[in-house]
Amino acid sequence: MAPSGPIQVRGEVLSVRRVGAYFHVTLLAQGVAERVRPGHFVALAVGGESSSMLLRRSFSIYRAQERGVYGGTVEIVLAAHGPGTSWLAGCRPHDPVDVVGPLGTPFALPKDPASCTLVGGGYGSAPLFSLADALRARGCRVDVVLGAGSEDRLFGVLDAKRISQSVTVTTDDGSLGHRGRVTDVLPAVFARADTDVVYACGPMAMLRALSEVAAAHGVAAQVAVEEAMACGIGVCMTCVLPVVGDDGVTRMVRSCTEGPVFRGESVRWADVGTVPPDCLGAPLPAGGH
Amino acid sequence: MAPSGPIQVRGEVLSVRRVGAYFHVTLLAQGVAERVRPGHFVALAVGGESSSMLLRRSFSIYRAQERGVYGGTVEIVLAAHGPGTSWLAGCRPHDPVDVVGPLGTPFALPKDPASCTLVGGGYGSAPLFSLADALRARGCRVDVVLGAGSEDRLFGVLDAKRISQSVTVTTDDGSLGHRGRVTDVLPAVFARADTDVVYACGPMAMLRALSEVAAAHGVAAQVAVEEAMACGIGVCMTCVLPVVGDDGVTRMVRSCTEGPVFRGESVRWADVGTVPPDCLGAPLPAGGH
Amino acid sequence: MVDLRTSLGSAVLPNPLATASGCAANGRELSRFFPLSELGAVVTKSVMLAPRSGRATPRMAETPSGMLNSIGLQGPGVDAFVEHDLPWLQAQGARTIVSIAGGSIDEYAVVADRVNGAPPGSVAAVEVNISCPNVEDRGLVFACDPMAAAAAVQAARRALDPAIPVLAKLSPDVTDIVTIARACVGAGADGLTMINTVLGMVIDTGTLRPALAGVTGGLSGPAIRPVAVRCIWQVHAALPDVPILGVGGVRTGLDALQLVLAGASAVSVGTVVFNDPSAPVRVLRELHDALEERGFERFVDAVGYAHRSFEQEYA
Amino acid sequence: MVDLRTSLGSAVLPNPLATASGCAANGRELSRFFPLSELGAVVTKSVMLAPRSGRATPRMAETPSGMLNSIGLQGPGVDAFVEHDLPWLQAQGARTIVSIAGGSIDEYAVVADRVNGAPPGSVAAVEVNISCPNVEDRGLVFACDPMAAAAAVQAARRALDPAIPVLAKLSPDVTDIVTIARACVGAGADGLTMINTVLGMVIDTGTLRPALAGVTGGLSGPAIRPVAVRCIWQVHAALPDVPILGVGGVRTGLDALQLVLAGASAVSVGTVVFNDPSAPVRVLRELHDALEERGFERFVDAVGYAHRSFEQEYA
Ligand SMILES: Cc1cc2nc3c(=O)[nH]c(=O)nc-3n(C[C@H](O)[C@H](O)[C@H](O)COP(=O)(O)OP(=O)(O)OC[C@H]3O[C@@H](n4cnc5c(N)ncnc54)[C@H](O)[C@@H]3O)c2cc1C
Ligand SMILES: Cc1cc2nc3c(=O)[nH]c(=O)nc-3n(C[C@H](O)[C@H](O)[C@H](O)COP(=O)(O)OP(=O)(O)OC[C@H]3O[C@@H](n4cnc5c(N)ncnc54)[C@H](O)[C@@H]3O)c2cc1C
Ligand SMILES: Cc1cc2nc3c(=O)[nH]c(=O)nc-3n(C[C@H](O)[C@H](O)[C@H](O)COP(=O)(O)O)c2cc1C
Ligand SMILES: Cc1cc2nc3c(=O)[nH]c(=O)nc-3n(C[C@H](O)[C@H](O)[C@H](O)COP(=O)(O)O)c2cc1C
Ligand code: FES
Ligand code: FES
Repeated sequence: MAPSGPIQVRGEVLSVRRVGAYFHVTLLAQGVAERVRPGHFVALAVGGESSSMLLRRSFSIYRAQERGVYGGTVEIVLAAHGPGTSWLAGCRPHDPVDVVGPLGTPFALPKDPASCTLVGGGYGSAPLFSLADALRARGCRVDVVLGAGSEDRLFGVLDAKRISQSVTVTTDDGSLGHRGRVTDVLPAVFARADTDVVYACGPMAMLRALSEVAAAHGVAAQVAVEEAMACGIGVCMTCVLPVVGDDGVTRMVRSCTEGPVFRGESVRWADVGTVPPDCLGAPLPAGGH
Repeated sequence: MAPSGPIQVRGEVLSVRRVGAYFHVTLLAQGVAERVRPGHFVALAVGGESSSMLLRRSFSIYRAQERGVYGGTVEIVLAAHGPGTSWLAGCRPHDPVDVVGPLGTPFALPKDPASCTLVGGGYGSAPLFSLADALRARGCRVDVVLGAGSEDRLFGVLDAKRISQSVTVTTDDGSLGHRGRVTDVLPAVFARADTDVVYACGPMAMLRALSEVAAAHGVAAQVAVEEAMACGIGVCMTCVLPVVGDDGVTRMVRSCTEGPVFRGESVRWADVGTVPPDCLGAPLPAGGH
Repeated sequence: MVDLRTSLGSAVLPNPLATASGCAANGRELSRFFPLSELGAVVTKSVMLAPRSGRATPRMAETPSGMLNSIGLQGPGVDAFVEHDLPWLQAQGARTIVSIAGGSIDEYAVVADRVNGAPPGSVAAVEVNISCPNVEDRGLVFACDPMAAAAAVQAARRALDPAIPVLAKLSPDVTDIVTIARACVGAGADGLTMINTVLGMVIDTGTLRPALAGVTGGLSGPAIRPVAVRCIWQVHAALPDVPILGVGGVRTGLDALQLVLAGASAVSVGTVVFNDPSAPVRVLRELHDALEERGFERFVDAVGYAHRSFEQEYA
Repeated sequence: MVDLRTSLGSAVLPNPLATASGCAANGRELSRFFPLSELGAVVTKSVMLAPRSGRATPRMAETPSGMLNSIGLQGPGVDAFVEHDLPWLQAQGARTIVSIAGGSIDEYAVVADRVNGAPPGSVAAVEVNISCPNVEDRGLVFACDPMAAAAAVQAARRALDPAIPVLAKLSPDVTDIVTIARACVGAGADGLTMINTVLGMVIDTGTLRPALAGVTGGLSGPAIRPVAVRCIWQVHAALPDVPILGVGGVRTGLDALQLVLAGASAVSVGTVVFNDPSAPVRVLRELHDALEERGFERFVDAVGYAHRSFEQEYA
């Protein structure tokens, strides 16, 4: 059996390549790759030794290779958005980067061959390629839908063509593919592919809308959420969202450990950012004791 | 007249070269070089944009060139000692470094040709080479004494030979030159060179001992001190030491602005690190009001 | 080899390194990075009587060399904790310092009583987190008033077997921490943990609103280390015989050494675990080496050492 | 172009950016980096009655995203200040906020009186630094007690022309800053400056002794920014009509904006000047642009704005 659970290693940047609006970063991280399953993420320390940024940044794993020329590597796709991601984007080959991973609960794979639709929003497509490989290895049909604000924020359109039955692209501004949202095209894809399961990664608003469409079409949904995380390893309780358990009880659940992948219908999307009053241990209404 | 006073510029590292135990760093810093006089220093921001190190690090200016191939450059010699200096030593060509300088009060030059002995302890020799040039341009005789713990901590022995009548070297461990301290050899040099003024830069203990030897031999002393500095520009009052003014009154004086160069006999060496009770504005003895 | 043994009241620990409450959950997640038995102690997340959902998100914001958090003491409740977590920790060979919290004096008493019912040997000490709002007194924080602080500590102390040391965890957000420390010791605390987070706030310049759903939050991390050192220094100077578990901004062995020299008999690593999950064992190693380089043969000789050299010089 | 004008009581300023007391000396050194007239105000180093040598060195220690200082109010005394510094500042076109300090209520009164004797128009406002030990009351810091704080503010207020606004500068090292703020306003303060440094300490792990000669010192810089935002937020919520000069850890325009959104009518840049001597003008530029991007036409509309959106949502 492959080793499992996260490890912490002093990794090294092998390359940083611009891809559209993103950066494709390859890291040497001995021992991590053999533990990775699709949907896992890594948490990277940022800013170097004298950094004022204490918290790690989390990234979906795009690709993990047990041994390339250099040993085990992990690849991520990042949007340079704030100071931590900008620092990573500015790294040069051989710069050290501390890596913790793989983290989180990966995508659940169907036991039997099934028709799977994979939906990525922006850099959210990153984890879908290794997922597609795993699904195809199980004899699943794979269709891909990629959406983004504009063409430069799509990642992996060509790659996706290689690994899937069909690729559908949407952009908010119409710069590539259908002008609009992924949820506009999903019903047609579901119908065409006779989808059993939809797998998705992307912004929360997309996951919410997608979960609703999936439920309406009787399609199971596996969604990888993105909540602000202080630790990434399950010890701080910052990354919670309200999730309904198999027992019907809503709990504030850690997205770094129980997630980032959840069943779409288990997340109480409308209540994300709140503690629903019927949540286990919710504060009593004012006036109560 | 040359422009004077400090400026702040976004500089750039041109090169970092190991020299014995030190690093010789050349910085592109437009507009600084033309303002530099021997004994000035620069204050460099360290750690990059997300640095947790807020305070600048100060370095004597080893060499300043108004235009090299790249424009105005400033060179320093640094010992990688803590996190800030280690960060600088690890810089690579083209890395940006914010430079403030030139700062401080430079060495006072004799009006008439005089016999000058220049004494450097460790990297404290750095500012002496441009000083020697300025003195020789005024027809002064220059003798050099360099001391350090060990040979690798001497800086510029060969350079010194080119610019001086004589070079005397001391090391604590005897790995080069006389085994011992610079003050062991100073009386002989003073006698041989008939020294009028001694110029010195190095550790406080050396400057103190040297000031005593100079006073005993009737030699004027100009010493560049090194006190911990938070701002380097004269606004914070952290870098003070007790100095006797021309009026005979002791004041806590800023070494970044009134210094780093002081007359050796004006510094109350034994009282550095204290506020002497006869200092202007010293706290009243307990029980007073 | 430095002898690293230390003690917090009657709790004897093989070494002075511990986790910090709320920064290590109840140990399971960190045990994937190092064996919990290697630490002097594991301090668990503050537990209350009933299960709690905690606050709404966002619960955190990064700040320069620190972070702000407002978790709201999410947890399973003391019964589930005693049933599931304590035995598991004991099986790992960890020494567990159980952090308890309450919204009323009564809740402190009841939670302590439930902890007291845990299997013998599974509780090395109890830490009383008094940085909680008192629902019976207009939400005033226990730790901010000597009487309220003492009452909470006393309630816990009385409910617990005298063999289990009680540590009162103090808040730095007070005008005079020594007064609070004295009140807690007077109420039966065998030791003190210092410091809890510093009350802070971040405003999100995108939404133009407070960054945390809870509006204010607790500032932690290296940014507050000088505050922790100062509090430990002040209290150790006033109460030199009261053992202190130091916490606040420890990132390296030298940081831990600062807290120890100020007067801490043991040191917790909190927020820095988020940066470096193996920090507690790394800091322990670094602290060991730093003590050895400085010629200390026993860890306990370094506790409060900065006071000694200070008194010698100035007395 | 955003209209940047603001006011602190009757002091009208062309823009909200100021230096912080003790982080800009009396202006001369910074004027080599930018014209002082470009700032809303220059806040001078706290001045006392007589010349003062300040404390022994070391006076500073670097800390994560901050520093500790213990200068001991070194300065020339108020007479030399009024004679040499104020006219020079006026000649530069600077608006000067004079920070005064005292070791007794009487000293506050006398220093304020001497400042009151300065040439008309040379003093835009007086900031009363009450983070000083009261030699007449066992060295207790004025800012830590509402009565003492009020007495110091009142002494200064009475000595000064009513046309000169008085700002009381508060310490965050108190259990309840709103109580102190109310006391100062009750004593005649026209506005409040928040915050002074946070009491901290660093131990030198080389010498095994306190790093500062003064043992404890004041923590400043970005590390404490969340504490400043919190204090401003709390006081502005309680006293929405009292203008606040915000200070604490401002490094960028967005940092300044946080303080403004929390309730500050003007913002001082302190420690960050040591990192970047031109920070005050840079932060002003960045703040202007940040306001513009967010659609504010007037700076004053952003003051306390985070309370507004907060009340709307939750009320
Ligand atoms: C499970 C997971 C997978 C992710 N995968 C990717 C990916 O493949 N590619 C990619 O570009 N980004 C990904 N992100 C988002 C990425 O972690 C954030 O963009 C990044 O942390 C922002 O850091 P910053 O310094 O640029 O921004 P800042 O705003 O300065 O960050 C400040 C703090 O907030 C946290 N934070 C801010 N935004 C986010 C966010 N969107 N999600 C989580 N934490 C946040 C940061 O971790 C940090 O602690 C993922 C996030 C999670 C939780
Ligand atoms: C006028 C002047 C000229 C100097 N010239 C040189 C030079 O030419 N080459 C060289 O290698 N070094 C020189 N130094 C010393 C150099 O500034 C310090 O070694 C450096 O600041 C230490 O930074 P750090 O991050 O390595 O150490 P840390 O110990 O981490 O520094 C922490 C803080 O203390 C201050 N500090 C620590 N040691 C010193 C010190 N010795 N002097 C001043 N501040 C200190 C730092 O500036 C910083 O604020 C000079 C110092 C001064 C004041
Ligand atoms: C996310 C988080 C949660 C915390 N939860 C608790 C808690 O439940 N009980 C408690 O006493 N302290 C809690 N603390 C405070 C820490 O135990 C510690 O006192 C504080 O963070 C300072 O230490 P540090 O700087 O090493 O983190 C928490 C801190 C953080 C960052
Ligand atoms: C070196 C130094 C000296 C200071 N001197 C004074 C002073 O004389 N009077 C005063 O009211 N505040 C003084 N302060 C406090 C600052 O004015 C400011 O309130 C505090 O540093 C927080 O702001 P900052 O984080 O921007 O520095 C001083 C701060 C520093 C760092
Ligand atoms: S990020 Fe810390 S528990 Fe999930
Ligand atoms: S270093 Fe700030 S005044 Fe000298």
